Formats: sequence, C-alpha cells, structure tokens
Amino acid sequence: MMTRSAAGPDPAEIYLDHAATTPVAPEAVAALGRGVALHGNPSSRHSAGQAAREAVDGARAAVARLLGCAHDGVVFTGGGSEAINLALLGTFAAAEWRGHLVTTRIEHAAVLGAAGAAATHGVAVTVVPPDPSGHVDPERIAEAIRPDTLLVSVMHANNETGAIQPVERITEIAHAAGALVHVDAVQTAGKLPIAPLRADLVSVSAHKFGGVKGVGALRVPAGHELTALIHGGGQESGYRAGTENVPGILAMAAAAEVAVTASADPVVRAHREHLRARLLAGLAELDGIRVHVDSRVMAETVSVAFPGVRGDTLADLLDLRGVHVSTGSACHAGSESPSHVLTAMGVPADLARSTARFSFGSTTTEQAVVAAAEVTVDSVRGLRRSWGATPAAVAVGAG
Amino acid sequence: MMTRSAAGPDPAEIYLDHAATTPVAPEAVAALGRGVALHGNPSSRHSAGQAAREAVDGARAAVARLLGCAHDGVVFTGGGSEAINLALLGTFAAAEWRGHLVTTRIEHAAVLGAAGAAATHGVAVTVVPPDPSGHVDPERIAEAIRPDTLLVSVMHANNETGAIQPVERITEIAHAAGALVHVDAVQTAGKLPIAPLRADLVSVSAHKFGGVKGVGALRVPAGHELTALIHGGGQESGYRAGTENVPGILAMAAAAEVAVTASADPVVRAHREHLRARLLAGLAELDGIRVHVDSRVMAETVSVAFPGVRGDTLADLLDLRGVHVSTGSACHAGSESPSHVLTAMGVPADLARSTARFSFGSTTTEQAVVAAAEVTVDSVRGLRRSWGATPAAVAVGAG
Amino acid sequence: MGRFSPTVVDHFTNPRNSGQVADASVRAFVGNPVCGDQILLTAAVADGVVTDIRFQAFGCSASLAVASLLTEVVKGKGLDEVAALDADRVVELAGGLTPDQRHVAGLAADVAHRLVDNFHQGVNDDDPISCGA
Amino acid sequence: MGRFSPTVVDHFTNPRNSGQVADASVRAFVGNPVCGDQILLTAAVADGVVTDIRFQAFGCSASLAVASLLTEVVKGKGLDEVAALDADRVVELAGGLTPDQRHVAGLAADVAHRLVDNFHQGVNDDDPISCGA
Ligand SMILES: Cc1ncc(COP(=O)(O)O)c(C=O)c1O
Ligand SMILES: Cc1ncc(COP(=O)(O)O)c(C=O)c1O
Repeated sequence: MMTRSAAGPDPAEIYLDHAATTPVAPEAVAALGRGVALHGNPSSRHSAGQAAREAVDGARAAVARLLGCAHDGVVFTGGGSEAINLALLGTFAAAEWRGHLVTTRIEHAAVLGAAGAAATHGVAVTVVPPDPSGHVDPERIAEAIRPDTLLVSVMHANNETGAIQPVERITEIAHAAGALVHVDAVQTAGKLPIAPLRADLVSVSAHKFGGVKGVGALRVPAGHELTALIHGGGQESGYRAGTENVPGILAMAAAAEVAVTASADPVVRAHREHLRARLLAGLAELDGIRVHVDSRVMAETVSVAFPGVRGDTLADLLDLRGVHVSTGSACHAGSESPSHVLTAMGVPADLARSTARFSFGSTTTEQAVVAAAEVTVDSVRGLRRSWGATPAAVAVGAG
Repeated sequence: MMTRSAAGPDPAEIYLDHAATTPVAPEAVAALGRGVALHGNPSSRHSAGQAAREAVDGARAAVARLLGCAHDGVVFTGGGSEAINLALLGTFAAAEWRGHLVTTRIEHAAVLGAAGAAATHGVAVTVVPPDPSGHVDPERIAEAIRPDTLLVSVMHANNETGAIQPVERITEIAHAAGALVHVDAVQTAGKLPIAPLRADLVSVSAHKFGGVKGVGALRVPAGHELTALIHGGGQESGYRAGTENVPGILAMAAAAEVAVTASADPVVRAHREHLRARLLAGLAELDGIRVHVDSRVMAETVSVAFPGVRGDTLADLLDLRGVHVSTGSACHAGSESPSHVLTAMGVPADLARSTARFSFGSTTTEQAVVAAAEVTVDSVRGLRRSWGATPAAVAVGAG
Repeated sequence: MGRFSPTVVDHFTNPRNSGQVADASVRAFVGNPVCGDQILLTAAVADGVVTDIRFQAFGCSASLAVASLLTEVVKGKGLDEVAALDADRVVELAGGLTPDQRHVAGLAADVAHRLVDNFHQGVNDDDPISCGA
Repeated sequence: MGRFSPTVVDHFTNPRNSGQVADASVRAFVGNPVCGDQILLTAAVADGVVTDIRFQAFGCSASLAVASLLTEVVKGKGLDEVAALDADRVVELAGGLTPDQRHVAGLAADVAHRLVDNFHQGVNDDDPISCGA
C-alpha cells in the first residue's frame, strides 16, 4: 500500500503544490525526533515529564516569536482548521452566541465552516464578497460592521489565488468599531511577516511552513474570552485539553525559526519573486491564459486559467509527467463545482474549471519552475489539440 | 532548554508511568518516519497526495481492527480528549442539545469537561458515583437512565486505579433503554480487547499504546448523527476537518498492530500479571499500605496509598532516585485537591493524598519492578522517619 | 500513480487519432453541454467498415483516454461490431476503471453507438459548443 | 531534575537531624492542620544557644528539605540569631526556591521564630495531628 513512500520522493518529481502542504524541513525532522525521544507526559511531575514540559515551553517561545505575542498567548492545536474553529467558535461561545460575525466569501472552508456552525447557534453572519481582483475592499468590511459586530475574520492571503488581503486596514476599521479581528495566516506564516499583525487572533498551521501535519497554533491575546472546543485536563491554559503533541510542537517551532529567518532574507524574497516571473514567462508561450491575481499577491502562489483545458485534467497530465500542481485548494480536489474563491471574484465557471495553481516552497528551484512551465505548455497544447479548440485570447483580469 | 532530551532517556531510569504516556514503539517510530517522507496532502489529487491518502487508508484499516469497526467507522482526531469531546458534544450537538447524559464520577477530565460543556448547552447530566471498590455498579446506571437519555458514557478502565468497569453490562442496559453508549477506552486500547465492545462510540489515544502524542481516534457507527467540533475541508467524512496528521496516524496504526498482537498473547498477559504481583509483594514490606483496587483491575495499573507520606513527596523522592511514578492522573500533578476518583470511591482525603500510581507498559521488566519496589519501600520508610509517624495498619479496601 | 490503469495512462499521455477526419462519412457527438465530458468522433466508412476515425474530446482524464482508445478499437471494425460495444467492454479494454471513472465507459459506448446510428440515418452532429475557450 | 536546587535535593534525599531531641528544652510546631506542610522542631537550649535540634516534617518535598536544612543552620546558633532568620534568608540558604516552593521558606522562618518565642515564654506545642497515618 505504500510503495512510493518506502522509496521516498521521486527525484524526477517537481513538486509545485506547497500551498497544499510543503515537505518537512530537516530541522523540523530533527526536532520531531527529539520530541519522540521525550517519553514523558508534560503534565507529569517527574523529571521525564518535566523534560517534555520544558521542551514544549521552549517551542512555545519560538512560536510566540512567529506569532508576535507573549509565550502564554500561544495555544497549540491539532492543526490550522482547529485553530480557526477555536478562534471563531470559542469567541462566540464565550459570548453566549450573541453578536455578529463579518467574514468574506474567499475564506478557507475552515472559516466558512466555523461561521456556518456559529450561525446554527444563532450568530448573525455577514459574508463580504471580494473585488474582481481577488482582494477584499476594507470599505466593504466597514459597511458590513454593525454595532453588535463581535468579530471580523479575514485571511492574510488566499490559498487559491495568493491574493494578499488588506488585513491591517481591516483591523484598524474593526478596532475603531469595537470589533475583534481574527486573521487566518495559514498561507502566510513563515512567508510574510505575521508577528506585526495587529489582529487579536491569528491562526497558523505547521505543515504549511515545514512543520508536520496535524499541528497548529492560535495567538490569543491576554484577557480574551475564549471557550475551549476540547474540554478536559486544562492543558494550553484551559483552551485546548489533551496531552500535548510534543514531537509535532517541537517540529513546528523548529520550522518556524527556519522559515521566519529565511523569509526575512531579501535574497530569499527576491528568489521567490524570480521563480514567479520565470514561471509566468514560461507559461506566456500559451495563448489566452489568464493569471487570476497578479498584483498584491504572494510570490509563492500562481493561479492560472488555461482556456480550452480542464484544470483537473491538466493536473492529472502534469502529474503523470512528474509535475505536481493543484486545481485550487487541496480540499477541492474531488469536487465538480468550480472554486468558490474564483466564483466569488466573478470568474466564469468554465474559466474557473480550467484553472491550475502552482505554488512554491523553500525547496523550489528555478530549474524546476522552468521545467514545469515547459511541461505545462506542452501539456496544454496537447490537451487543446485533443479538443481541437483554438481559444480566443482572454483578457487578463483586474488582479 | 532540552538538556535531557538530547541525551535520551537515562539508562538508570525506571519508568513506571505508562498510564500517563508510554514510549513510542520502534515500529511506530519507523511508521512516523514513513509518514514524514510522504510529503503530499492526502486531499491532493496528484500522486504525492494519493500516496499520502493510501497510507492513511491503510492506517485506517489497522485502527479499524483495533476498534473493531468498519474502515469508515474510524475518525482520526488530535488526541484522546478530542475523540471524547467529539463523541459527547458531537452527539448532543446533532440532537440540538436535547436529551440526557449519564456518566460517572470516576471519568477522566475530558469526559467530565465535555459533560460540563454539554450542560451549559442545556443537556441534563447525571453523574453516577462508583462503589467503594472503584467500580461502577450497572444497577446505578440503570437507575440513572431516563426516557430521554440519549447517551451513557463510561470508561473501560480507570486511569488512576486501573479498575475495569462493567461496560458490556452497562451497554446492554443502555441499549435496552434505547440509549447510546460511549466508552472511553483510552487506558485499555492495546492492553485489553476493545474490538468486541458493543458500545456505539469508542475513544482511544495513540500515545497510551506506543503511538505519538496528539493523535486519537473515535469509533463512530454507520448512521450515527454526529456534528463535527472542527468544521472545514470535509476530511474524516466531515467529522473532523483539517489536513490529516499523516505521520501520527501511521504511527498510531503501527503501534496498534503491535499492541493488539502483544496483548492477545497469553505470555504477555501473564507477564503483566506477574509484574503486578512482584510489585505488590515488594511493597508488602511496608506497614499499612492500601491497594485502592485489586480485583477487576488492569494488571498494568497499581494504585497504592502509603499512609504517613504524601504521594507527591514520595513521587518526587522516587524521581530523584530514578523511579518515575505518578500521584494519580498526569493532569492532577500540580493540584492540591485529592483525586476526584479516590474521593468518589470514599477514600478519605489524607489517604487519597498519600497515593502513588505505578503503571506498566510493554517495555517494563521484572527487574525494574523489583528495583522500584525496593526503592519505594526505602523511600517510604525514610519519609515516615522524617515525620516520626508510626502508621496504624490500614485495612485494605473492598477493591 | 494508481488512480489510472496503464492503458488509460498510455492513451491519456499519448492520445492516438486526435483531430477530425477530412471528408468524414459521419460525425457523432455525445457529452454534457455544460463542460462535462464530451467526445466528438468523425469517421470514414466504406463497405460497412470504419476505415478511418478521429476523436476530439474535452473532459476528465479518463474520458480523453477512452476516446483515444475507442478510435484504435473501432478502426477497421464493421459497424455491427461497433454497435455491439458496450460499457463493460470499454472498461475491460481500458484495463479497468475506478468507480468515479466508470461513467466514461458509458460515454464511449454511447458515442460509438451514435456513430453507427448517425451513419445509418444519414445524419451528422454539430461540433460541440466550445468549452472554456 | 531542575525543579529543585541542589541544596534542596541534598536535604530532601538525605535529611539531617530527623526525629526528636530527648528531654528537649522546647518544642515548636507550625503547619496547616489539614495535612498541609507541617514542621515540628524539638531543641535543647543552653546559655541562649541551641545545642541540639531535631525536626519532624510532613508535607511537600521542599518543606522536608528546609526543615532538615533549618536544623543544620540553627544548631550552635544563639536564640537571637535564630529570631533574626527570615524567609528571604531561608530561600538563600536553600539555594533558591521556585515560586510554588517559596511558601516553605515562610514556614521554616515561622517555626524558627516560634521555637524562640516558645522558649522565652516557657511554653511547648503539642505533637501535630497524625496525618495520613
Ligand atoms: C481514561 C483517559 N481518558 C482520556 C485521556 C485523554 O487522552 P489525551 O491526553 O491523549 O487527550 C486520558 C489520558 O490523558 C485517560 O487516561
Ligand atoms: C488559508 C487556509 N486556512 C486554513 C487551512 C487549514 O489548515 P489545516 O488543513 O492544516 O487544518 C488551510 C489549508 O488547508 C489554508 O490554506
């Protein structure tokens, strides 16, 4: 059942799906091993337990640096989705499900799902559409805020398009109106600085920046009223019960340190921009392609429509040729309906369905990107040939 | 900050706190490594993603064998506490917080915490006390069940005392009354057979049987109405959103296979019983000790009161002498109040406070147990000498 | 990659006979107009035998593969043989299809039957609506 | 193990002067009657100097350690010096105490002062209530 895994990643593979998940950083693998060797329970008073406790405390300090908060403002969770659900549902539960939530149509399913759950508890929810550019206009948020708005939840950058949202401006507006702000920084943590964010609550997921899957963290400000999703032994200041995922937490901290250092390095930033430019230059060989968002965008995420081919079919063909890309978010992989993000931006359904996302990580090389562009150009031409379509040039959107 | 961990476990250490957490099994370490090498997201359609998906599916099959259910009856969670909270809160949320919950005073904090949270949503909760023996009398459960009882939650074996609860009889009674049953099998998974349990919902936690911390699973029967705690991408059949903890899940499956095989082996079972007998024989050198539960009990868990010493002080002294035991549950480590389990059994507060728990795992040797008993006898004598107390013989409880 | 049979992979990555037959005797199209799977066949028929055939296809990976496969299978066959092709046979020829790919076997059988029917009735399908172009 | 200073570990694992001084000049007890930390000192005093002293203690690890430490510190000292001992000095002598251990420094200073007061007032405390025995 695990033939590929035993052999490790195929050396010929070009992995350009880092927005879905990125390989575990070597430093994180080492930290994971240290965590596995810590055989005590951090809640045990004996020295085996205390050694685990101290390791978690050290990791908490590192993640606090990533999040830009005090050590005791870090709540470790079982992933990014859990952090997001804790932020939204925990805040509204503590408010006895009173008040109003403002969020946007381009949020990740975890935010939209939690918002839906909050609504079933009686919370009023307003979902603001983005501009056709893929960005949420702060004015739309300002209009949506009501006197009873308790929380505004906006993502830092979109996972499908890479569009960077004006979260600082939105935070100012929300704070001025007396509302709290949650930022889903799952896509940006370790890529853009998130420590300076003035949002109250900030969610991150370790596996997106070199940690392991199934570990996340939420920044919770002192004095914030938050009800746990998981009740029990009082771990994580009572916000998240359960024996701590010591190896995963240590790996997350190690990955955070590496990613924060790297992403602060202008050489690394320039390299990512260069990768984007190279990919787009390569794809420009094709007629009629459309880059969904190409300004105020993360260098790492390139979402492109290839009229005349279906995105899932293109992704399959690229896969068979050793290039791993996605059709949008990973969760969407099986679904027939076009991306809710592109749809919200006003992208027509057929163009949305012809979309593939290329995303870079710390291990992505220029060579790989150039090769991927070549294979993509060839594959799109092949698929268009099978279809016999000569796509009309499609205007590139306002992004 | 991690001086001990770098050196690995002290070879002179005698670790007898396996009920708090047990070292990761070598097979699980290997599986964890395979999981880390699977760099795709199981939700991605490309082959890197599909390799991760297949690995998770294979692990699901192994955990389904542990739990005794169909593959799609396994919901992976971020730990035992999460599985328990999902079982209780998910069931009552799906019933729109109507109905009645029956549980017991000796449950783990995760069950009691979730029950408390359910109560704040309007669920009626009855908490049944145990007999002085540490066992819940099925008749007490029968008396507590009402026409509107939706769920009965009872643990398979208690984490502090090892008392095995009559969960099969309780399940019969509950089912006859039309109520569902949740069994917290966190302490017994991989030690006692849990696949045959006729309970509807069964919770387990990987790190208690050789997996890693921060991974759990819930057995959910087909057709059971359950609302997720964590909403989002639809993973785990919609019961638990978030990118799957691939390494942790693989490690859990590997540990489950090893533990299920071992615990089905009569030689292993006899060895555990022998360890218990040797420990108790060694401790019998001391006057006035009391074994809290000594029949219908897990061989692996030995809870003993040492009148004339404080349990936490004894645990500290043993720790300094290389023997790791606990005062009860790990979560209790810091607290001043006596164990809620022993209190519920009617154990006087001072006797409860003088309690230490010794618990065995797959790596525990007879030699270690004999040595631990000797060090304990010596330490208790020393502490009693400091106190100058000559404890009156204390009758051993009805356990 | 496991999701596709070797035959499907082969035809998907290396499609045979794509395009249209010039001066085709018959054209057949089946498919979901709102950009679901779509196959257009054009064929030359002589003495009841398919002497040349080409496909155009838009849709999921498996639909492209079976379209290509179909042209290889049908070429040189009598129309009665083509009419006898059914979905199960297409699954078999494709080296197996997973449950979520199975619908393309029906699509392939449908377009093959339609080719035969159109030929007998002397009708032709239009080109499909251009999708995503 | 990090939680305890080396001095605390030393006195905890190797208590000095436990028990009671036979024919003690003075007995002093402080502690929480419901099985909190408790220290009983018995001492022989001659010419205003503590010539012999023993402790009995029940409680947390640090309380046992400071009780033992106290006997070593006090033995041979004048009663005025003993009266001058305060909690900060005990923390110092113990090589540091963590926040959750700090209360035992107060306990040690209290029982030392009580020993001096009892001696001056010619009173003696009873034996503590037996705890957990
Ligand atoms: C009986 C019992 N239930 C639940 C739990 C909670 O498991 P976890 O800490 O892995 O969330 C534990 C252990 O901590 C336990 O012993
Ligand atoms: C923007 C965004 N938010 C939340 C998540 C959820 O994170 P996880 O799958 O680790 O729970 C993801 C990725 O899946 C994401 O891209």
